[in-house]
Formats: sequence, C-alpha cells, structure tokens
Amino acid sequence: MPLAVAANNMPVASLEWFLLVGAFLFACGIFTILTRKNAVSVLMGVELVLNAANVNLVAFSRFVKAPATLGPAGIELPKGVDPHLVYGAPWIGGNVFAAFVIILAAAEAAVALGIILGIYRNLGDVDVDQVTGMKG
Amino acid sequence: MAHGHDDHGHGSGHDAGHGSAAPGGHDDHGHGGGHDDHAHGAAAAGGHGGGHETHFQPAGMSRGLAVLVLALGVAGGFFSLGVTGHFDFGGRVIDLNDLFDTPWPALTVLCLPLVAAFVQIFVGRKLPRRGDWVSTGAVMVGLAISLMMFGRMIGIYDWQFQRIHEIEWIGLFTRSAPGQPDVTSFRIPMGILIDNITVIMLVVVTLISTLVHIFSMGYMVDEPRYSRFYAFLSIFTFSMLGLILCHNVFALYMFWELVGLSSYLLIGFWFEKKSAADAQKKAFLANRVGDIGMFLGIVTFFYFTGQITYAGIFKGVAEGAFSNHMGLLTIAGCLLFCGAIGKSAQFPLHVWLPDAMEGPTPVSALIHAATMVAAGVYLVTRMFPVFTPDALIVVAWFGGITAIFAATIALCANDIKKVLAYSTVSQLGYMIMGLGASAYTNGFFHLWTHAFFKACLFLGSGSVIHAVHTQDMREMGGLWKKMPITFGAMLLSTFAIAGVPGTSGFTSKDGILGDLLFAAHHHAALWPIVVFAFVGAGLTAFYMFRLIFMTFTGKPKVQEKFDHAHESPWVMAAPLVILGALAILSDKGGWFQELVGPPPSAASAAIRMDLIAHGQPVVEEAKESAHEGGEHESAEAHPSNEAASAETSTSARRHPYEDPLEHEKHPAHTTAMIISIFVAGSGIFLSWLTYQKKVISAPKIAAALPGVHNLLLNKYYVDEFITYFLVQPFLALAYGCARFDLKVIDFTVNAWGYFTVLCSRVAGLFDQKVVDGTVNGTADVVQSAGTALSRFQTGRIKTYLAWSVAGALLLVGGFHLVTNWKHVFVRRPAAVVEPAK
Amino acid sequence: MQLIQFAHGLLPFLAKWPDWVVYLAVVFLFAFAILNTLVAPLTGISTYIERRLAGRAQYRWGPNRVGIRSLLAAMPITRPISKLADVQPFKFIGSKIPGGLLQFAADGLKLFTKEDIIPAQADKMLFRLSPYVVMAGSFAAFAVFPVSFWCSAINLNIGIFYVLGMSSVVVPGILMAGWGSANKWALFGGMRSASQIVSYEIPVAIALMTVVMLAGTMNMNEIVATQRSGYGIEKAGFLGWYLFRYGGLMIVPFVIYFIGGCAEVNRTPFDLPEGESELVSGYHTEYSGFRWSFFFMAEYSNMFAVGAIATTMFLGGPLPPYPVQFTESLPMLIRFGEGFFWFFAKSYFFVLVMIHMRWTLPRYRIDQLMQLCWKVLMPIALVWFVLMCGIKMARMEMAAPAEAPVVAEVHK
Amino acid sequence: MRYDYVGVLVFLVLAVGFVFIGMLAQRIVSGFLHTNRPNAAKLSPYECGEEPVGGTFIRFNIRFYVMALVFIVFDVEVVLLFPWARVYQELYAFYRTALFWDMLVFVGILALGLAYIWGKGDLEWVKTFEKHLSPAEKVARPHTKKEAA
Amino acid sequence: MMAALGISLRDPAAWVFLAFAAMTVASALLVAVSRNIIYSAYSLLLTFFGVAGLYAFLDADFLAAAQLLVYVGGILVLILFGVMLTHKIRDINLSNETTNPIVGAVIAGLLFLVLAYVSMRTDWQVVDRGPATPTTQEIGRAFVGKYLLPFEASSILLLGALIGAAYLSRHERKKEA
Repeated sequence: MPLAVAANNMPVASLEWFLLVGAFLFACGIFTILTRKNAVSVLMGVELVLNAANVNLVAFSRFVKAPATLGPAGIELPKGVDPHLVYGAPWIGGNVFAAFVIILAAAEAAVALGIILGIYRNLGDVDVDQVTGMKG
Repeated sequence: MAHGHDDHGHGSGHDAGHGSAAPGGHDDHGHGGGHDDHAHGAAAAGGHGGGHETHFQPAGMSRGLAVLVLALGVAGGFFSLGVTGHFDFGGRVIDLNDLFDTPWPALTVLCLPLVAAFVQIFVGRKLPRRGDWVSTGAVMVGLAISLMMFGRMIGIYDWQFQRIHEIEWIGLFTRSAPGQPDVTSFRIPMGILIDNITVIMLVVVTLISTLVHIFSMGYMVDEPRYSRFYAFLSIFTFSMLGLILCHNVFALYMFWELVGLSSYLLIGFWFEKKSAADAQKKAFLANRVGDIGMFLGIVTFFYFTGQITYAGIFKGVAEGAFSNHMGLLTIAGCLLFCGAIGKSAQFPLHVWLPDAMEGPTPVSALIHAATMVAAGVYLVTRMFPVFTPDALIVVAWFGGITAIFAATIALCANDIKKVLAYSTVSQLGYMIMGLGASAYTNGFFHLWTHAFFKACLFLGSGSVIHAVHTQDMREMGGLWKKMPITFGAMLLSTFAIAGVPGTSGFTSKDGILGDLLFAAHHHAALWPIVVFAFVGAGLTAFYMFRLIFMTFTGKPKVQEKFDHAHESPWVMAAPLVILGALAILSDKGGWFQELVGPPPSAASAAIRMDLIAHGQPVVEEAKESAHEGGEHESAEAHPSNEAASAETSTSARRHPYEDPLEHEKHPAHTTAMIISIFVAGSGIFLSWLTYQKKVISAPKIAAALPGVHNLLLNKYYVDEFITYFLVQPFLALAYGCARFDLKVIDFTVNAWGYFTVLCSRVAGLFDQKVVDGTVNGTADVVQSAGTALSRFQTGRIKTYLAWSVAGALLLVGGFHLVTNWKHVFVRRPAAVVEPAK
Repeated sequence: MQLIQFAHGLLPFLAKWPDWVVYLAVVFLFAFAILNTLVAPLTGISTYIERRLAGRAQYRWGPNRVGIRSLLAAMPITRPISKLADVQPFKFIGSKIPGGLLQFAADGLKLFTKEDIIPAQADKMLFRLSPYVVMAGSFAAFAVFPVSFWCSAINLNIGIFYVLGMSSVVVPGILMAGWGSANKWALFGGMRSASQIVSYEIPVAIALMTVVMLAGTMNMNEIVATQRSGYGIEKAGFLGWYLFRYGGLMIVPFVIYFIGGCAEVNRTPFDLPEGESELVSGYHTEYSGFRWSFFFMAEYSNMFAVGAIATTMFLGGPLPPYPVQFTESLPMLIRFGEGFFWFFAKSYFFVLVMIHMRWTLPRYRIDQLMQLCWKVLMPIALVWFVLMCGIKMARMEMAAPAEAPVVAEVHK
Repeated sequence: MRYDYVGVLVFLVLAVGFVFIGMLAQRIVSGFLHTNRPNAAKLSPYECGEEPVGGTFIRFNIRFYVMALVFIVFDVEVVLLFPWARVYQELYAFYRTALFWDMLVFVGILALGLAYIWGKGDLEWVKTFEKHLSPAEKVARPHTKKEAA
Repeated sequence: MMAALGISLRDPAAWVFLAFAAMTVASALLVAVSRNIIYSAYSLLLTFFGVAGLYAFLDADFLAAAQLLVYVGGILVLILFGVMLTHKIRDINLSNETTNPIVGAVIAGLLFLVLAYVSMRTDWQVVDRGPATPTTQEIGRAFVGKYLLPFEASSILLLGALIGAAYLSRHERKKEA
C-alpha cells in the first residue's frame, strides 16, 4: 500500500485545512495584539498574523489555479524551450510572495524592536497601553 | 603620452625655428613699418641667433616633438587599421566591420568619458596629477576607436552607409485579456545610429577634445579646481558624443540639454567672477529660448508621425504625415531650427557666445568654437530631410544675417577672444547659410574644417593669453619672436579661415559660396544672402589678419608684458601644431565630398530639388547614380533600404556620392572661387595696410564714422535691445500687474471689507442676541459629543486595531449575513479536483 | 527513493511492505547509525584525542590510565588476563596501545550516574527543554551529509540551505538554556553565544552560497557530483574540488567558511560564550551530569558537522583525491567504504585542526570578535561572492558567447 | 520529494528521543542509586562558589540587539540570494550578463547599508565606552580597531 | 470520508499533518494566552516550526528552510533579545498581562469564524499540479524574471530597515551615554 498522498499528487489535506490553520493563527495573532500590554508580545502577535498570511499564500500557491505563464508578453523564446524553465512555474507566485512577506517580517521586527527599546528607555516599561502620546 | 612632467619648457629652440621660417617675411615688414625698431631689432637679431631668451630647453621641446610624432604615428596606425578592415591578432582575425556591426565600440566611446567624469568627481583630487590622465585617457581611447571607425568608413566608402542598433527603451503594455498575451501599445526605442556624419563628428569631437585635454594640462595647471575642470570636460565630451550617436530626437534632446548643462558649468567655471557667473546664466537662458522652439518642433513631429527615431520621422514625413499640413511642416522645421539658433548662436540668440568667453580658453576652444556650437549645424544636417524649401530659406536668411552681422562686430573688437568668438558666430552663420541654400555637403564640410582651424585659433589665443596674461590685443604685439610655434599655427589657421587658396577653409567656404551662388540663380530670395556671404568673407579675412597683426607683429605695445611672454610648454604647443597642420590638410583627398551627400529625400526633397533645378527630375537621377541601376524604384521614399545596405556592408564596392547637379554648379563654383579669392585677398591687403603698414588709420576711419563705430563697438545694441525691448517690457508688465493688484484689486477687496464691517455691525446685534443662543447650544452639543467621541481616540494602537478589525468584520461578515442570510447555512457542494494535465 | 530501491535490492521481501514503512525504517536505521557512530561515540573519542593533544601541547600526558588494561584489571574475572600484559609479546603490543583509551567511557559513566541538579530559581521547563532543542538542531543537519557516493539519509534538494536553517534552530535553544538557568553567567553566555552564532552565520552562508552559485545546485549530493571533474578533466581527482577550482580563488571562501564555522561552534579562539575565566562555563554553567553531556555532545557533533560541510562543499565530500576511475570497478560495498573513508577522514581532519587551534590560539575579545565578523569576513565574503559571480560569468560567456545583442538593424 | 521531510522528521524525533530516553534512564538510575540529594547550596545559582551577589538582573549591552539586527537584515539577503545563486548558471543563457547586474544591484544596495552602519560606528563594540575616557587614557588604550584586524 | 473531511485518516501522513497542525494551533494559542512572556516566545518557536512543517506539507521546501533560517534563527532571536533587554530575569510574571481579554476574544473569535466561513464556503478552483517539484529554482527564476523589481526593491526595504533600526538604537546609546 503506497502512501495515499502519492496517489493523487495532492497534499495530505485539502486546502480548507490549511486555510483553517491560517485563520486560527490569524485570530490568535489579532487576539495577542489586542490584549497584550507588553510591546514585545504585541510584536509576537504581528509575527503570528504574518505567518497566517504566509500559510494562506503558500496554500493558494499550491492548490489554486495559476495564470498561464509568468513570462513577459511579446518576447519569443527559442523553439523547444519550455517557458516554465526560464520564467519559473506560473504557480510559484504565492511562494515568492511568501518569501517577500518573510523579508518584510524581518525588516519589521528589526525596526519594531528598535522602537520598543526606545519606549523602554523612555518610559522604563514596554507597556503599549501607556504609549498614548497620540491621545486626542 | 599623458605622462609628461610638468615641464614648463619655454621652448623656442631649433624646432621652433622651422615653424617661424615662413613668418620671417612678416618680420621684415615689422622692421619696415616699426616705430621703435631699435629694441625690436635687437631682439630680432638675438632671435635669429636661435633662442634669444634665457630659457632655452631643446630637450623638453624635442621630447615633446618626439611624443607628437609618436602620437601621430599611433593615430595613423589606428586609422590605417580601420582602412584595412581587419587585423590578425596572433592568428585570430578580428573583423573591424564589428566597429559598426556591434554597438559596443560606439558605446565605449560614449561611456568612457562619463566614467572618467565620475572618477574625477569622486576621487579625482586624490589621484596622482589630480587625475587629469583619467579624463585624457578616456577620451584618447575614444579617439583611437573613432579613428579606427573613421578608417573603416574610408574603407567601406559608401555614402549611404548606415547602422542602427536599437533596443526597446520604454514599452507600455496593455493587458488585453486574462490569459492572453499582453499587447504593446506604445514603444520608445533607444539606440545609436552610425553613419558617415556620425563618424566624422566622432572624430571631430574626440580629436578636439583630446587636444584640449592635453592643452589644459598646461593651461590649467595652476587651477585649484583642476580635477573638477577635467570632470566637466568629460561630462561635456560624454554629452556631445551622445548627441551625435543617438538615433532619435528624444535622446537628442536629452543630450542637447546635457550639452547645455556642461556648457553652463564650464562657462561659469570661475564663478567667483561675477561676469563669468552672469555669462553662464546668460548662455543657459539664451539656449533655453531656442530649446523651447526645438522641443515644440520635436513634439510636432512626434504628434504627426508617431515616431521619435530619425528614420521613423523621415519615413513618416515621406509617407505623407504632413500631406495636409505642408505649412505646418515648414513651421515645424523652423521650430526645430530654433534649437540650432540657440545652440549655434545664430542672430537673435548669438549674444551668449561672446560672453561665454569668460570661461577658460580651452573650454572656448572645445565648446564654443569646435564642437558644441556645431551641434546646431549637426541638428540641421541630421534633420535635413524634413526641412521644406520655405524653411530652408528661413534657415539661409538667419545664417546669412548672422554671418555678416558677426563679421562686422569682429572688426572693432579688441579682446582677442571676442574677435574669435564673433568670427565663430560668423562662420557658424556660413554653415547654416550653406545648409539653408541646400549646400548640404559643403555646409557640413565647413563644420569639419572650421572645427580644426577654429580650435587651433582658440588654443593659440589661449597660449598667448597664458603668456602675456591679458586678453586685450592693444597690449600685445611682436609676440611672434617669443612664441614662434603659436604664431605659426595661428597663422596657418588664419590663412584657412580667411580663405587663402590651398587651405582647408578655402575649399569649404568656397564650396558654400559656390552652392549659394548656384542656388541664388534659381531663387531670388537668396541674392542678398550671396552679397552678405561675399562681403562677410572679405571682412573675415580683414579682421582675422587684424588679429594677427595686432598680436604677433609690429612692436610690443606693453614692454613689460612682452618681456614676460614665453612660448608655452609642449603640452600646449603640441595640440597647436597638430591643429595647425590639420587646418591646412583637412580638406585633402576629396573623400568628404564623396562620402557626405544629402540624404535621400523625405517629403520635401522633390520640391527642394525642383526649386534648385527648375523641375528637372534630378531626384531620380541621383537615386540611380547612387544605386547603380536602382534596385529599388521606390527607394526615394524609403530612408531604410535594407537591400542596398546589406550589400555595402560586405562587399568592397565603393559607393561615392555623385552630385547630380555637379555640371550645373560648375560655373557658379568657378565664379565664386574667383570672387572669393579676390575678396579675401583684398581683405588681407587692407588689413595689412591698416595694421601693419599703418597707411590707413583705423582711428581716423572710426572718427569719421562715429555712428557706425559706436554701433559696432556696442555690437549693434542687441543686448541693449533685448534688455529694453524684451526684459524691460516684461518687468514693466510685472510692475503693472503688481500695481493693478495693489491698487485695483486691493481697493476692491478693502472696499468690500468696509462694507462687510458695516453690515456686520448691524448683524452683530442680531447675532449676539438670537444666533448666539442657537450656536452656543449647538456648540455645547458638539462639544459634549466630541468629548464622548474623543474617548475613542485613546492613543493606543490596540484600540484602533480593535475598532478597525471590528469594522472589517462588520463589513464583511455583517453585510454578507444581511444579504445572504438564506444561503449562509446551506452547504455548497464540495470542490472538484481537476486531474493533472 | 534511492534508499527504498536500495533496501529493496538488499532485502527483496521488503517489496511487499508499504513504501513509507520501508522508507521510515531505512531512514531510521540511517539516522540511528549516524547517531551511534558520528555523534555519541565520536564525541567521546574526540574528547580523548583532544585531551591527549592538549597534553602534548602543554607538555604533560593527558589521560593515560583508564585503558583496556585497567579495565581488565578492574574486574575480578578478567584480572588474570590483565597480568598477561607483563608477558611478551603482549607486553610489546600493550606498550603500543596508548593508555587512557577508555577514559571517555569512564567519563560517560560518571556523567550518567551524576546527580541531576536543577537550580531552585531556574525555570524548570525551559531548563529541561533546552537540551532537546540543541540536540535536535545539531543532529538534524546530519540528515543531508553525503557520507558516501550518492548516499545521504535524505537526498534533499535544498541540502545546504536546510543545513543552515537547521543549525539556526540551535540559537533559541541556547538562549533557552541561558535564560532558564536563572544565572547571570549563563544568561550572559547565552546571549554572547547567540549573538556570535548568528553573526558568523552571515559570512558562512555567503561563502557557502558562492559554492552553490558555482555548482548551480543546493543538493549536497549533486554538489559533490559537480566536483568529480574540473579544469576540463572529466575525472579530476582533487583538482575538481572547489577548493582547488578557479585557480585557487575559492580558498578565500573556504577560509572564511572555516573561520566562521569555528566561531559558530564556539571553539577557541572564539569561545567567549563559555570562556571559563569570564563566564564560568557559559550558557550551560548550571547544567551538570547527563543533561550537560548533551550540550557537550552537540558541541562535538557540531564540530564534526562543520568539518563535514567544509568537506562536502569545498573538498569533494566522499570523493577521493585520486581520480575515481581507479576504483570505479570495485564492488559496491567497497566503493561505499571508500567514499565513507574519505568523507570521514576529511571531515575529521577539520576536527583535529579545530582541536589544535584550541590549544594554540588565545581567545578573542568580544569587540574583536564582532569586528572580525562584520568588518573583515563579511565584506570579503561578499566581495568574493561578487568576484566569483563575475568569473563564472566570464567563463560562461566564453563557453557560449552572446549573439550580437542587436534587436533591429535598419538600413538606409 | 515528500518523503524527504518525513526523513527530517525521523531525525528530529530520533534526536529528541535520544535525549528523552537518556534522561529517563538517568532518572531511573539515579533513583536506583539515590544520587539525587539536593540542598540549598546546590540549588543556588552558581557563582564560583561565592554567595550570589545581587539579583540576576543584568543590564544588557544594546550591542547584542544591534548585532542581531544587522544579522537579520543580511540573513534575509542571503535567503533571497540563494535562489538567485541556484539559477545563475542555468538561466545565464537567457539573461546573459543582466543576471549578474541584478545580483550586483541587490548586493550593492545592501553593501551600502553595511557601509552606512560601519561608517556610523554601529559595528564598534566599545565606542560608547571610549567616549568616557580621558584623552590620556585613550592614548594608553591601544585602539581596538587595529588589534581586531 | 475524504470528500467530507478533505483528509484521509487512513493515511499515516495525514496523522502527521494533523499533529503538526495541532502543534501549530496549540502553540499559537499558547502565544496568545500564556502568562509568561518567555513561554510565549518559545511557543512562537513551536509555531514557526509548525508552520515550516505546513510548508513542507505544501511542497514549499525552500520556504520551509527559509522559515527556519529567518523566523527561528533571526526574528525569534531578535524577539528573545527584546524580551531579555526589557525584562528582569527574576520577574515571576514577566509582565505579560492582558487587558480586555473578553473583547479581544470576541473579536478574534468572530474573525476566525468569518475567515473560516469564507474559506469553507468559497468554491476554490483547485487544480492538480502533478508530482511535487523543487521550488528553489522556480523562485529563483521568478526572482530574475517577473519579480525582479520586487526583488531589487526588497533590498531597498532592507536597507531602510537597517538604517532606521540602527539609527534608533544609536539614539539609544546616546541617551545612555
């Protein structure tokens, strides 16, 4: 008995499973952001949210119908060359965007922690509820 | 070659003696007419002994000469390499047709100066010798490649030779439909065009630029901003090369502006001087005036043809893009010519060029004599097919007026560089005039020859200024003994510009005059131009020899300056020698006439030829003679004839240009030659009489004609005219507007204000009693509401997030729930998995 | 897949089993073998060798008692046999066997039976979890090492990238240990260690990326395969290794990698995180007994991993230094042994080098350490990466010159 | 390919299991041998045998954070460059030299960042400390930069 | 059964998947509710690891490793540093209090419900892509092809982040001194 997953080339679980996990991560992230007083914790919530988005992106990339090609229009490749071998598989877009989200998360974490440390130095604490300089 | 030490060899040794052999005759004149021949004679006697000055350094000079010969040999080597067309590099045969068949050589020539400029800007000061060798080396490499190209051009010898390398620069896509390939809706190509004109211009620009770079090593050596100067020179070289290499008008316009920018930077190089700063602004603004016209012209052509490449525009015009608007085509041509008016300093906008002499002299030589100002001429040459006959008449008139106009001003100028500047303006007028009179080949030929002798003259004047530290010719005199090389080179160039037979200037100017005469026979509107041209030729000879006589011969006016004068170091002298030789030699061979011909006709060519040849079907003849049987009957309307070029690129057959009207033009040329020799001779003679023999007294003439003299001294009051009739009116208009604003509008406003105050007094009572009650009530409501609502603005980011998430939820979920409440709880069928393809 | 086929070929009856069972079994065996050869015992042996080498360096003996003879003498049953050592020829043979060979076993026994102390103030959970993370991170990297020709536990196509990813899992584990110990030295050591490991990961990754760029693949088996030939020779022996390719230019990334690798395993001269004169013992100060030995094991297996990566990426992995055709016709099992021998020998060579470095070089200061990383290794690695890209570009250009990049040629 | 990750899992499980079983066995043996006899001295934080001084609160040098920050930026750079390095060879036939310039622009921009923080002194570990030194002390302290190189 | 659940429970890999998903979900929940911030941080480690596992299940091998390298090796370390730089080691509670947990829970729960509803009710156009292929080269091709501009632009983003964060921390040091 071979692996059932290998039979139909699809991942072990259907798209909805991944989306549900993503949604749960997202909700957890939002909950964390909303309820935590500690700025570092809030940052963790943001990371959760970004991860949730990434799970969705990759899941869609894997499951959902993709455009015909990633190549530019009007440029002919030499004959016999598979455009997917040059421009990449068309469905890879989701993965690429997930990679960009990872980059974004890294940049965001770096800057956010800089800000958090600034708050810490100034207020002696990292309670985001005390950062109300913009209060009207 | 660039490694010459700071060798201020005040060379006037044996080698220099050769150069002064011919001027020796003039020296005798100096003796004859000299007022103070005692001291002069003593000096001359010493001079004949060889090195009357204490600084006698034959070693430096001979080394310079050796380098010179070596350089000429190398240059000749590159040239002959190009002529050969291939060379054997250790078994690998390198095909030099690749110079044209690939874009990289041309791009190398283009980009090296840019790289050098960046190097100079960022690290120039830290480099040894302050980095002058970077710029010089860059442009020298460009010169080598250009010379190879030049040789290859001679080797190919096809007047219709042309190569275009283009890429898509901007392509805007329109998405047609999902899954369908996108459609390109708009493309702007970028590329380079190489043809004979380009190659010739390349050689001119790189050669002059190289020599000026070398010259500047001596001239600018004391300059604290030395490396910046070289950076600017490199930027200029880059811009100019880009201008001549690009294949479309957009790029042309960009580089055109870049050239303007570098000119701005270089004119104001000594920006501490107010005059220099003013001059640079003036040059910039004057150019902008012309450029607006040019831009409008470009836009017009783009609007009608939808193309920006030269070939595309010509094709579009030939295919009748303007067929319903021939008048507009004329206007567009004139607008395009506006750019040339600005850049080539034609009549109304010439004012910037003399002032531009505030820049360092090498700059004047490079930019304001040889190359940049030629850009306008180049523009007209390049866009020649789109000029209608009417537009050409306009062009010719502008050129003619400029030629005579500047020549007369030069008569009275005393600043050596101003004289040269006005002579430049005048010569540019000749070129423009020639192009306007359909003397395409000779007009462009004059650009080529003029570049050399004018650069030589400017560099020579730089050498003189370097020696005597003044620009006023009235303080010079007798310098030929001190500066024999400078004198020799400048004399040769003066012969050329005056049109002495045997020199290059004679050939080109005579060609223009002949063509002009021929054209005037067929178009009466050109007759005044002919008169202008011949008178201008005489005046040119006169004032140029005036310059020579006042500067080099006679006795020194200011002895102190004369004593300190010395021959320039060899880095300055060598370019002079080369350019002096080229001033004589650059017309030899006749290749130019055979390689540069008017381009195949666009829309207006048939009409133009009709104009010139009275309806003879010369167009067809020209085509057939060029194509040897005319493979393409329709070639006249197609600038891009691939079959012909594919043949020329490979075969060794020569395709020289044959002027179909050569026989018709012959009498005119003969006449023109005779007249011009006479005119030039008389100009020289009069000049000799006036400034050497002092038979004719110039001050007396000036006193006799005070009005004319003042007019000329004040340059026809053009600057004043512009000031009073353009600047002042605009200022007055502005003042007027301001006064209108102050008096009328403000009065109205104030009156309205008083009225309002009055009304409000009345209304105030009502307001305080009735309205305030309402308003205060409202305000209280608003305030309490605001206080309540401001609690939402907690300043806490989390609260905001909560609200936004809740809002999004409400929008997405709530809306869906409200609209689809029936379907929310009904399950849809499961998704279907498509099988693998 | 290869492993499954290999297993099928070895034991035909496995074909009846489900694929995944076979696969799991094979990988499990493989992993178990690695754990029990390259990780646990090798740590002990390396300890012994290190102490002996340290003895040589410090002009003393090092462990020389607890050997086979003392083992025999310790147990009453075998004690008579130990007496044989006084008799020829056993005396001669015995003199050739170094003493102290079983020291590591004795140490292991001691550690196993030692008291397991968890400080009262420690965060017990983190304290206990840390060895798991550290061990998992350092052991998982072994999954892709090509221990012989086309023979790794997993033939992962992101091979080297996976190694980098897995080795970065160790860092939170170390911080876990440092924090969980509730000891200022431990926390300090943990932060220093994390900072150092992550910093040196950059030059290391760039140096490895240079190889990936040259090889055009990240699969470690394929990277090894690209090193079979070089300089135009199809089977080039050692000339094909990336260390010697490109005219020796790759030595620079190799050196950068090795320095960075030494720093990543916190070995002298980069042992600041556990410098005993400053921080007692770094992040595992509070650990003792068997729990401590996992950190110890992770350190030594990491050392071996550094050597293995260097071997795979730069020194041809299991490829022998002589051209492979000499032994190509040998039976498969011998070839496997040959590959394993070379892989192990080369990798262990680096371990020995690291041991020598420890007893030769003084320790860096923290600022020097960071400056070495960011101001020396990192710029050089980056520049060298670009340089090698340029050289690769030049070579590809020469191999297949571009057509004239002319899009359109318009003639008059 | 999907099998490969099962393999990774096997390795992870084995490593965790190794530690788990090891600790379990140790627990059993220690229970058997009664080696586990904690007391207050044993359970206090180890500070070389001295009484623990002060709390364990340490004011960390912010440099640790800066290093991690620089690291994460370049880590991401490496992550982005790996796919590029992977396809450099095989796509060269199509993109030619443009491929190299792509990378150079990317690396160059980040090198600018490195140059920036380098020039601004963010890579100096002891810079803030040196500020407080008197000139004489500074002379006495050899500059760290030269030593590090 | 598969049609209803979208997963075959007879498949052992499905159990592994479920274990991973459960681990991810549980650790995410722990991040959200843990009283101890350091536990939150280490739960985040598990979440990241679980997400990496999900990537592996989605055949995104490169992203799985990148997740480990960047999230676990980079961002998590940064967060841990952040925790350690802003806390005393002896804090029992590590000041990880929550405010308004009820409101947060309601919002997050509703959010989850809406997202779950959308993902369950949408008729996804699922296609079979055939056997899984390595993604690294595909991502690389996309990087130098269609996504070249984002690729280069991301370096600008990183440059900005680097300069910005360095500036912030430098500001810190000045104050400190």
